[in-house]
Amino acid sequence: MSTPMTGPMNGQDKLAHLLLMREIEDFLYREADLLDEREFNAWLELFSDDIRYWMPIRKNLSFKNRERDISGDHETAWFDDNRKTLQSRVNQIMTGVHWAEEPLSRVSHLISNIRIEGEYRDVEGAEILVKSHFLVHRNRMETETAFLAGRRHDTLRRVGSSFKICKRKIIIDQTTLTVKNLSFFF
Amino acid sequence: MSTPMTGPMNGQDKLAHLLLMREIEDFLYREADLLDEREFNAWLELFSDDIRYWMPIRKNLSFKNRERDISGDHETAWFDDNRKTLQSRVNQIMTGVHWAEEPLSRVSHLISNIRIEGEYRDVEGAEILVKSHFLVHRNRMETETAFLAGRRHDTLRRVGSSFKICKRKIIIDQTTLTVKNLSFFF
Amino acid sequence: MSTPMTGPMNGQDKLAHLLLMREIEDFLYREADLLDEREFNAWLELFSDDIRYWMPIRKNLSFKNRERDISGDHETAWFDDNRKTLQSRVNQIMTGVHWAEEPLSRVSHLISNIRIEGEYRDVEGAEILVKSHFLVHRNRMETETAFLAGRRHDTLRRVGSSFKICKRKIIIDQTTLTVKNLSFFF
Amino acid sequence: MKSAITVGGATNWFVDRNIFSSADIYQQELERIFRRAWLYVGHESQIPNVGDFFLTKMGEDSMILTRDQEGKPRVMLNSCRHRGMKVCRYDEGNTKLFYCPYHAWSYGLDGRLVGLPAQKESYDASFDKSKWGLVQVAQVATFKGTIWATWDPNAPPFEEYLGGAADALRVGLGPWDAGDGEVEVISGVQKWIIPANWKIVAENCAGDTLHDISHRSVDLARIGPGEGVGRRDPFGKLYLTHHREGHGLLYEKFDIHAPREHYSSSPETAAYFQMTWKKRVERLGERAGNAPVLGNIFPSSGFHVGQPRTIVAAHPRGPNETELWRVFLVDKAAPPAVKDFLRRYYISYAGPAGMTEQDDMENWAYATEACGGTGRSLQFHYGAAMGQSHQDPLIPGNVSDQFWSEQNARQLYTRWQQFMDAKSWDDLRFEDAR
Amino acid sequence: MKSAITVGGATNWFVDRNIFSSADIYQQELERIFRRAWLYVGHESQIPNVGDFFLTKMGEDSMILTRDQEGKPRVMLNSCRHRGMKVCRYDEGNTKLFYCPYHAWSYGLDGRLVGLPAQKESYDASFDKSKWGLVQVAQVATFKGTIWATWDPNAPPFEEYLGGAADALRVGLGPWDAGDGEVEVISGVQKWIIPANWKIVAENCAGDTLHDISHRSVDLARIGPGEGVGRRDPFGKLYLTHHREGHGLLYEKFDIHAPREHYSSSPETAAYFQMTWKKRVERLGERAGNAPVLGNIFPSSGFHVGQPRTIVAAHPRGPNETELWRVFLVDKAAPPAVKDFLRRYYISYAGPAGMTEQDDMENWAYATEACGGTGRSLQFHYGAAMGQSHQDPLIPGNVSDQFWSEQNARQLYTRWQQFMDAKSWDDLRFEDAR
Amino acid sequence: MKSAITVGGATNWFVDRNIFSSADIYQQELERIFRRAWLYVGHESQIPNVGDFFLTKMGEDSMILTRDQEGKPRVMLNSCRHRGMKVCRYDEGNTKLFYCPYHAWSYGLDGRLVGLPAQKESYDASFDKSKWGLVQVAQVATFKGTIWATWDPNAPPFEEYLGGAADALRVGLGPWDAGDGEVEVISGVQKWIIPANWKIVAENCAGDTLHDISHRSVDLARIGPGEGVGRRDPFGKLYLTHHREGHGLLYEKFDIHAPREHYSSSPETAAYFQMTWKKRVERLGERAGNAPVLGNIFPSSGFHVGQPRTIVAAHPRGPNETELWRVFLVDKAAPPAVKDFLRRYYISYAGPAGMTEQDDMENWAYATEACGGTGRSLQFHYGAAMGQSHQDPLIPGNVSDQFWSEQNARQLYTRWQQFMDAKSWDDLRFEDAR
Ligand code: FES
Ligand code: FES
Ligand code: FES
Ligand SMILES: [Fe+3]
Ligand SMILES: [Fe+3]
Ligand SMILES: [Fe+3]
Repeated sequence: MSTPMTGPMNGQDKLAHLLLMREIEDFLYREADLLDEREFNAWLELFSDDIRYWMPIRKNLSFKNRERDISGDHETAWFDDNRKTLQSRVNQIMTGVHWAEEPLSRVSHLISNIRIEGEYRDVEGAEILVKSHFLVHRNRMETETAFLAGRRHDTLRRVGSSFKICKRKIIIDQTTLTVKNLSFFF
Repeated sequence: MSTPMTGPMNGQDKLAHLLLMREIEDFLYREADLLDEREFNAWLELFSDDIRYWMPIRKNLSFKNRERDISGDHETAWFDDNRKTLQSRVNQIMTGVHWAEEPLSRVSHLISNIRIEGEYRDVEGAEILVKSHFLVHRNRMETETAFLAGRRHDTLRRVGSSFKICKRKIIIDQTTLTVKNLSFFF
Repeated sequence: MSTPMTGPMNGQDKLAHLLLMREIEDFLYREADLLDEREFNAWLELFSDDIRYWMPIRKNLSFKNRERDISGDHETAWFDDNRKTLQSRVNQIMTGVHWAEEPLSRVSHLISNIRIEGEYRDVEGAEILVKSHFLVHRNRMETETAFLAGRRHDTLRRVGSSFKICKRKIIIDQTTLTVKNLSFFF
Repeated sequence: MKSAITVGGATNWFVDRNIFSSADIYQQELERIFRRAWLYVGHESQIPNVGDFFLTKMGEDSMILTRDQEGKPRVMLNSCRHRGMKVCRYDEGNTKLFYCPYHAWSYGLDGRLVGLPAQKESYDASFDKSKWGLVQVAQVATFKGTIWATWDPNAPPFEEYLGGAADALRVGLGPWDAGDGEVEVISGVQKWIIPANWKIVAENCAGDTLHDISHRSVDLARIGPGEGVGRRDPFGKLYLTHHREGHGLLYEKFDIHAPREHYSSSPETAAYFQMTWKKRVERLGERAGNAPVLGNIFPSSGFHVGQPRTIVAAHPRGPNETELWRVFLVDKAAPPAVKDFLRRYYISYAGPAGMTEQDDMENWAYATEACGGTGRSLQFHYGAAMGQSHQDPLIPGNVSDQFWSEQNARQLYTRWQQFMDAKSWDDLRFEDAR
Repeated sequence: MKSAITVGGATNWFVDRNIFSSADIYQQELERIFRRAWLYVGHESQIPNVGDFFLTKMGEDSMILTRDQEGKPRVMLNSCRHRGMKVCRYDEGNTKLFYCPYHAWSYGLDGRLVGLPAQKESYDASFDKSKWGLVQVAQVATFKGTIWATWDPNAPPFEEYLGGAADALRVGLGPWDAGDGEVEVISGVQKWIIPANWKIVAENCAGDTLHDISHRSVDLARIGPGEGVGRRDPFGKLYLTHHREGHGLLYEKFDIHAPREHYSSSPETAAYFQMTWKKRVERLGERAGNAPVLGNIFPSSGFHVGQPRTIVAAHPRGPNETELWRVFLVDKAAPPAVKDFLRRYYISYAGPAGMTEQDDMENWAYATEACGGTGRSLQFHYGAAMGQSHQDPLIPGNVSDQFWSEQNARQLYTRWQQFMDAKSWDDLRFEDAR
Repeated sequence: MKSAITVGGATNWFVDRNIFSSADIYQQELERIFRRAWLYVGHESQIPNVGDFFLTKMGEDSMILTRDQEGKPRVMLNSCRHRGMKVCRYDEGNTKLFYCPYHAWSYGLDGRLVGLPAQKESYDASFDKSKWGLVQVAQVATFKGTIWATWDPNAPPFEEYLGGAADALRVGLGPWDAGDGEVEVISGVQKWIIPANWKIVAENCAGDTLHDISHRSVDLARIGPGEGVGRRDPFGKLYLTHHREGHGLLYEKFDIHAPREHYSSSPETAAYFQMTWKKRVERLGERAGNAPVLGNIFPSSGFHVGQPRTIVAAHPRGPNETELWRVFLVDKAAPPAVKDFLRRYYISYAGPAGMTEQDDMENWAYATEACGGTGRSLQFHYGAAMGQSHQDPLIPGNVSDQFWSEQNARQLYTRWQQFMDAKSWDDLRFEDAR
C-alpha cells in the first residue's frame, strides 16, 4: 500500500491517506463526468499549463523486445498534446462544425483500479503518480460504437485544495486502431 | 470533494464521510451482486416505494441543442418504471416462462466512478445524489452478447442503517439500441 | 456493510476497516498491473502455495435449475489450476516460444465492485472473502480483440503486511467462448 | 422466381424458410417491395412547422422528412448529389437549408440545390442545378396524421393502396372520442435492431392470434392497465380480417351498452376513457362496437390502436436483421396525467423493454435463425383455419370464422409473392379499385 | 468440381488454399459432407435415463440428443415444424415434452407432434400430425458409449463407415483395463469458437506428426503428468495409419514387459494406472503393446486416447470459423482423486486454456487467414513421406514407414474430394465392405 | 466491365456509386489493380541494416519488407509455403531467419527455404527447396528513400510508372534544403481502420480542393504551426496537376523573394526552416518557388510534402473498409527540438487524432455508406472545371486553370477504368514512355 513519505503512519496519517485517496478518486471521477457531460472547457481547467497529454502507439515485438512495445518519447504517438493543442481540440469541438463530432459522440469513461504508485508527499506543488485503468465507450450517429480499454499514468500536482494533472500517459491495448478516429478524450 | 453540509470537516466528520462513501459503494456493489446472482426480489427491496426507475432515450441533435439529447420527463423512454411495474418485471422473470429470459441471461454489472454530487446531510430520510458509471455485460443462449455502457444518477435515501434508492436515472450512450431487448436491469 | 467480527465498531475499528478496504483495493489493483505489465513471476508471488485458481464453465439451464448453471467442483472447467500448473503457465510464456502469446497480448484488467462478503477478522492467517467484478480486454497481433466480463470470488489470506490469494473462483458470463483461447489470466 | 408458397390440401399451406435467410431474395425484396410499396415515414405532429425535419427510413435508406415552405411534407434521400455525404445528421430539428459538410453543396427544404461553392468559376453555364436536387420519392401522402411515401411513380394513390384497410386506420389513428381532435406522437422514437427477418415481424403485426400463449408470463405478472387484468383490459370478441392488398388486421366487437372499466388502475385515465368512450358512442352509435385492434399495412408498417397505441415500422437490414422504429400516440387533448400514465404503460408493454414484446422478439429471432443451415430446405406451416372466412357488414375485408387462424399471414405471403413476381405496378393494381 | 488436389512427382502433393476460404465451397461442404457423413453427437453417459436430453450440433444445426421412452437415443433437429422456433433451449436436462415457446406446439421424446393448440378448431381432420414431428436424422448408432448420427439414409452402417478405424475406437474408448467397465464423460462440455477452417482442425486430429515442434513451449515448461516429462509421459514408437474411409490415426507400439511409470506426479493416479495396466496386459497379452493414441474420424470428430483422454467435434461455422466442442473421459470406476487429477491435467492440456492446444490454435488460425487474399491462388504442401506405407499385423490400415509423414492428411483430402465429387453414397461406398 | 464513368456535356462527369459498394468489383480491384500497380511498401530508414525487417501490406496481404545479405530490400508474402502460417509476426526487428511456428520451415532473408525438419527422412531427393521459398513480388524499387513493389513482372519500371509525377516525389521526398541529406521516418506507424472505400481516400490524396471548406473547424481553432494561422502556414498560389498514369498532385507557386515566416510559433523550427529555405533557394533558384504540396500515386499511395510531411498508404479491406498506414518524415539532420515540434504538429493534424483528418474521415465514411441501398443506382458528380487545363514550364502534367477543379479525381477514375478493363500491362503502358 502506498504510504506518505513521512515514515510509519500514525492514526492521523492514516486518516490523511484515506482522505487523499478519496480526493483523488473524486477528482478523477469528476473529470470523467465533465467529459461525459461535454463540459470541455471546464475539463481543460483540470490540467496544468505544462501538461503532456500523451498516448503512445503500441507494436507487436518479439518476447525479448516486449518492453519496447510502447512507443517512446520521440516516436510516433496517437496523441502528444500540450496545453495549447489540447485547447485547440476543445475549441474545434466548440465551433459546432467539427464534423467528426457533429453531432457529438455520446461517451462514457469508466475509470477503475485507481492507486498511488510509490511514496508521496502531499504538500503544495508536490506531485503524485496515480495509476488507473479506463474503458472508454463511444457511440455516435446511428450505430457507430467503440470500446477502447487501457491504462493511464497520471501525475497529479497538488494545487491548493485540488490538483492539476501535469502529465497523462495513456496506454491503449490496440496496435491497429479499429476505431475510425480519436475525436474524444481519455 | 463532496462534503457534509455541516461546514468545515473536523476529524470525526472526515471519518464519517469516508465511512459513508464506503457504505454507498458497498450498497451499490451488493446491489449489483444481487442482480448478477439473480436475487431479483431481494434486489427490489433496495428501492423505495416511490422509486422512479428511468432510462431516457438519446438523440442525435445539433451542437446548439446538445443538452436536449436526453429525452425529457414526459417523452419516450426505454424504461420509466415505478415500484409496481418494476415488481411486474421481477414477477415476469419468476414465472419461468418469460422466454426472453428463459434460460436466464448471464449478466455482470461493473459499477465504477461512484461519487456524491453536491453537499449532503446524512440523517434519517435525507437524500444523497450519487453518480456512477456502469458497464453491463449480458450473455445468453449460445453467443448472444451485449455490452451497454453509461451513467447512473441515483438518489439514495437514508433509511436506518441502510439506504433505499428512490430515483435512478440511467443515461445510456446508444441512440439506436443494438441489443434486441432490455430484459435485464441497470 | 461488512464489519469486523469484533462487534460494534468503535472509532479505531472504523479506521481499521477503512484501511483494510484500501489495502485490499490496492492489492488487487497492483495485481492487475503486474499482469498488464507482464510481470508474471511477480504476479505468481501473490498466490499461496495451496491456491485453487478456478474458472468453471457456464450452462444454459431451465429456470428451476438456474443455480446449477455454474459447473461444480468436479466438473469440467476452463481453468482449475494449482500452484504448480499456474507456474507452468507462466513458465510457458517465459519460453518466448509460446506461440499463442508470441507476440504477447496487450491486456487490461479492469477490476471493480470490490467488497468484503461476510464478517471477517483481520489477523495473521485469517481469510477474507473478497468479491469483485472484472472486465478483461485482450488485444493482440493486428486486430484480435476480446472483452470478457464476469465476477471473481477471492479468498485473501492475511500474511504479514500483505495477503496471499488462496482461492480464486472466476465466474464468466459466456457459455460458448467467443475467444479462441484463454492464454491470459483473470 | 419460383413460388415460395406451396398449397396442398386443406391444411397444407407452406412457405419456404429460405425466403427468410437468402441474401439474394433479400436484395430482390429491397427492389421489388421496398421501392414499390407505400411505407410509413412519420407523423404530422413530428414536423408541425415549416422547416421542421425528422430523419426517417425507407428500406435501408436514410430519408429526410421535412415540411417545406408551402407547408407540404417532403421525403428525400439523405445523400448529397455530389459525393453522397449525409446532408442531415440530426434526428430532428428545424432548418432553412440542408448543408453538406463535405464540399458545402446546400439544399432547400424542397430539396432543390441552392448553393454550390465555386459555381461561377468551375461549373459551365450548362450546369443545371434543378437536376441536382436531393433525390425525392415519387409520392407522399398523409392520412389521419400519418405520413407515407413510395419510390414508385406508378404506385396507386395511397387510399387505393390501403383498400379496405383504410377504415381501420381512419378509426384507429383518430382520437378516442372519434371526433376531430388531433392525435400526437409522444416525443421521441424507440429505435432498435433485432436479429430477425422483417417478414416475421410483419406477420406478427398482421395478427398472429396463435401466439397469444407465448405471452403467458405477462398475463401471469398482470402488467395491464387495469386492476387484476393480464396484459391488457379485456377485449370483446376478436376477428381477423385481411385484404387482397396484403394488409392484415384484427378487430373486436363488443356490446356498446355493456359497462367498460378500462384503465382501472389509473383513475384519471379511466375517467378520460369513460368520457371519450361516451362521446364515441354518441358519434358512432353501434359502429363504436366494431373497432380495429391492430394491423399491418403491407409490407411492414404495424400499428396497435389501444393497448398500447403505437406504430412500428420494421425496416429491413439484411435477411437476418431488422431495425424497429416505434412511436407511441396519445390524444393531444388528453390531460398530462393521462398522457403520462399511458406513456409509462405503453413502454412497459412494447419496445425493447416492453415486457410483452420481449417475448415476441425472442421467438422472432430464433424463428429467423432456423431458416439457415438445414432449415434452408424446410418450410414453415401456415395451415391453421384455411378457407374459413366470411364478409361482415361492419368489418371490411375477409373476416375469419376462426379466431385461431393463419389467414392473415397467408395473405401477407400471397401478396409478397405477387410483388416478387410482378414486373411493375401494372401487375399489382386491382382493376376495380382504380 | 475441379479437383482441389494436385499430385505431381514424388514430393508434389498440393491442396488449393481456396478450399479453406471459399464461401461457395463451404456451402457445398455442408451439403455433401456434413449431411452425408456420420458425425459424433454425444456420449451415452450424457443421457443415462429416459427423458434425458443434451443439445448437440451437426454441421451448423442445433440438434436434440435425447433418450426416448424405449431407451433409444434420438437425434432431432431443434426447430419447431410450425415456424422454426427452438423447442429446446437448455444445454441439458430431463423432460417429457419439447414445448415450443412460440405457439405451443409440443413434441414427445421420440419427436412426434403431440400437442397443438386449437387443433380441433383450426385444423382440418386431414391434418396429419404424424407428418409434423421434429425432423429426425436418418440413422443413429452407438459405439463403445459414443453416439453418432447421419442425415443420409443411404450412408452405410456406422461400423462399415468406420472401416479399419473401428479397432482404434473400440480400444481407445474403453476403460484402461480393457475390461467391460464403463467410461464416462466428465460433466460439462467445453465449447468455443476459433477463427480457423474446420479441415485444418481435422488434419491435426488425424495425426500431424510434423507439428510436434510447435509445442516446444509446453515441453520446456513440463506440463505433463509425470515428474520431469514434457507435456506427456513418454510414448513407445509411434506409427501413423489411415483408412480409405478418410480416417487418420496414430498408434504406439511398446514393450509390454518394460516398466511404465506414467502419472508419476500423482501417486493415486500412478497406482490406478499400474493396476489397470496390469489387467490390460493380462487380458490382451502382446496386443496391449499396440495402442491407438489419437485419431480423426472423417470428417471432423477427433479423439485422444490417453493424455488427455478426450473427444473433440469440430463444427463448421463458415469457411473461417469453427466451433469446437470438447469433452473429457474417465473410467467410471476410477477413484475420485484419480478422476480429479486427470480432469485438471486434461483441461490444462486441451481446450482454450489448454497450454498445448493454445499453440495449435494459433497456427490453425493464421493458416486459415493465409487462404484469403493472394493465398486464394496458392497451394498448401502435403508432400512429406509420400508412398511410404506398409501393412502391420497389429495396426489396421496403411501404416506409415516414416513418423514424419503427411499421409494421413493426404488421405483426409483424398476422401474429402471424393465426397465433394460424389453424387450420392453409391459413389462412396466400398463394394467389398458391404 | 461496363464503364462506371458517364461523360456527357460540359459539366457531366459521373461515376457509378456502386463501384464503392460492390463486393464483386472489389474482388476485381484486388486482382486488376492491387496485383498490377506499384505500391508503396516502406522507407529505407525503416530497414537500415542487413536483417532488419518491417511488416507491411500490399492489398489485403501481409508482406515482409527486409534487407537481405546483399543489402537489397526484399518484399515477400508473409505466409509459409507449407501450410500458410505467418513466418513473421513482429511489426519490426532484425533477424537472420524467418522461422515458421507451425512445422518449423525456415527461410532466409532472401526468402529462400533454408530449413525443413525431417528433410532427409521424409522428402525425396526430388524435392527442390529452391522452388519453395517465400513468394516474392515481381519487382522492387527505391526512390528517394521510399520503397515500392509490384506483383506484376510486366509492370513498367517504377520511374516510367511515375511518369511526370516523379518530379513531385523527387522534390517532395527530399530534405528541405534540397541537398543530399537524408529524410527519415519518425519511428512508428499509425495504423487504423476506417469505414470508407479506398478510392475515396485516394481521391482526397490526389487533391480535392473543393473540400477545403470542410476544414473550417480547424481553421477557426487555429491549429497551425504559426501564430495566427488556420491549420497551416499560408500557401502560395495553388495548382492542381495530373498525369495520364493516374497520379494527381497539388503544387504551389510563390515568390521566392517574398519573406516567409513559417513555423512562427516554434522559434527553433522557424530558424531551421529559414536556414534550409535559404539553401534551397541557393540550390534551385526560381524553381524553388514551384513546389509540390501533396499528391496521390495511383492507386492509393498518398503524400504531403510539408504541413504535415507524411506518407499514407490506403490498404483495401473490402468495399467498405480501408486500413490506413501513416508515417511522418523529418530531415535526419534537423535538431531534436525541431523534430519534436514537427512530430507533435503532424500528429495533431493527421491520423485518427489529427484534427484535420478527423473531419475528412467523417465525410469519407458517409460518402461510402451512401453507395449502398438506393445509392447503388445513383452516381457521384465530378463535373467541376472540366476541360480547363494547360501546360506549365515548371509544373509537370496537366495543370488546371481553376483551383476549384475535379480534374485530378477524373483522371484517377479514368485510369481506374483502364486498369479494370485491361487484359494486362500491354494495354496500360504508354508507348512513348518505354
Ligand atoms: S458530398 Fe456534398 S458537397 Fe460534396
Ligand atoms: S413456432 Fe413452434 S409453435 Fe409456432
Ligand atoms: S506452416 Fe510453416 S512449417 Fe508448416
Ligand atoms: Fe405478441
Ligand atoms: Fe498439437
Ligand atoms: Fe482534408
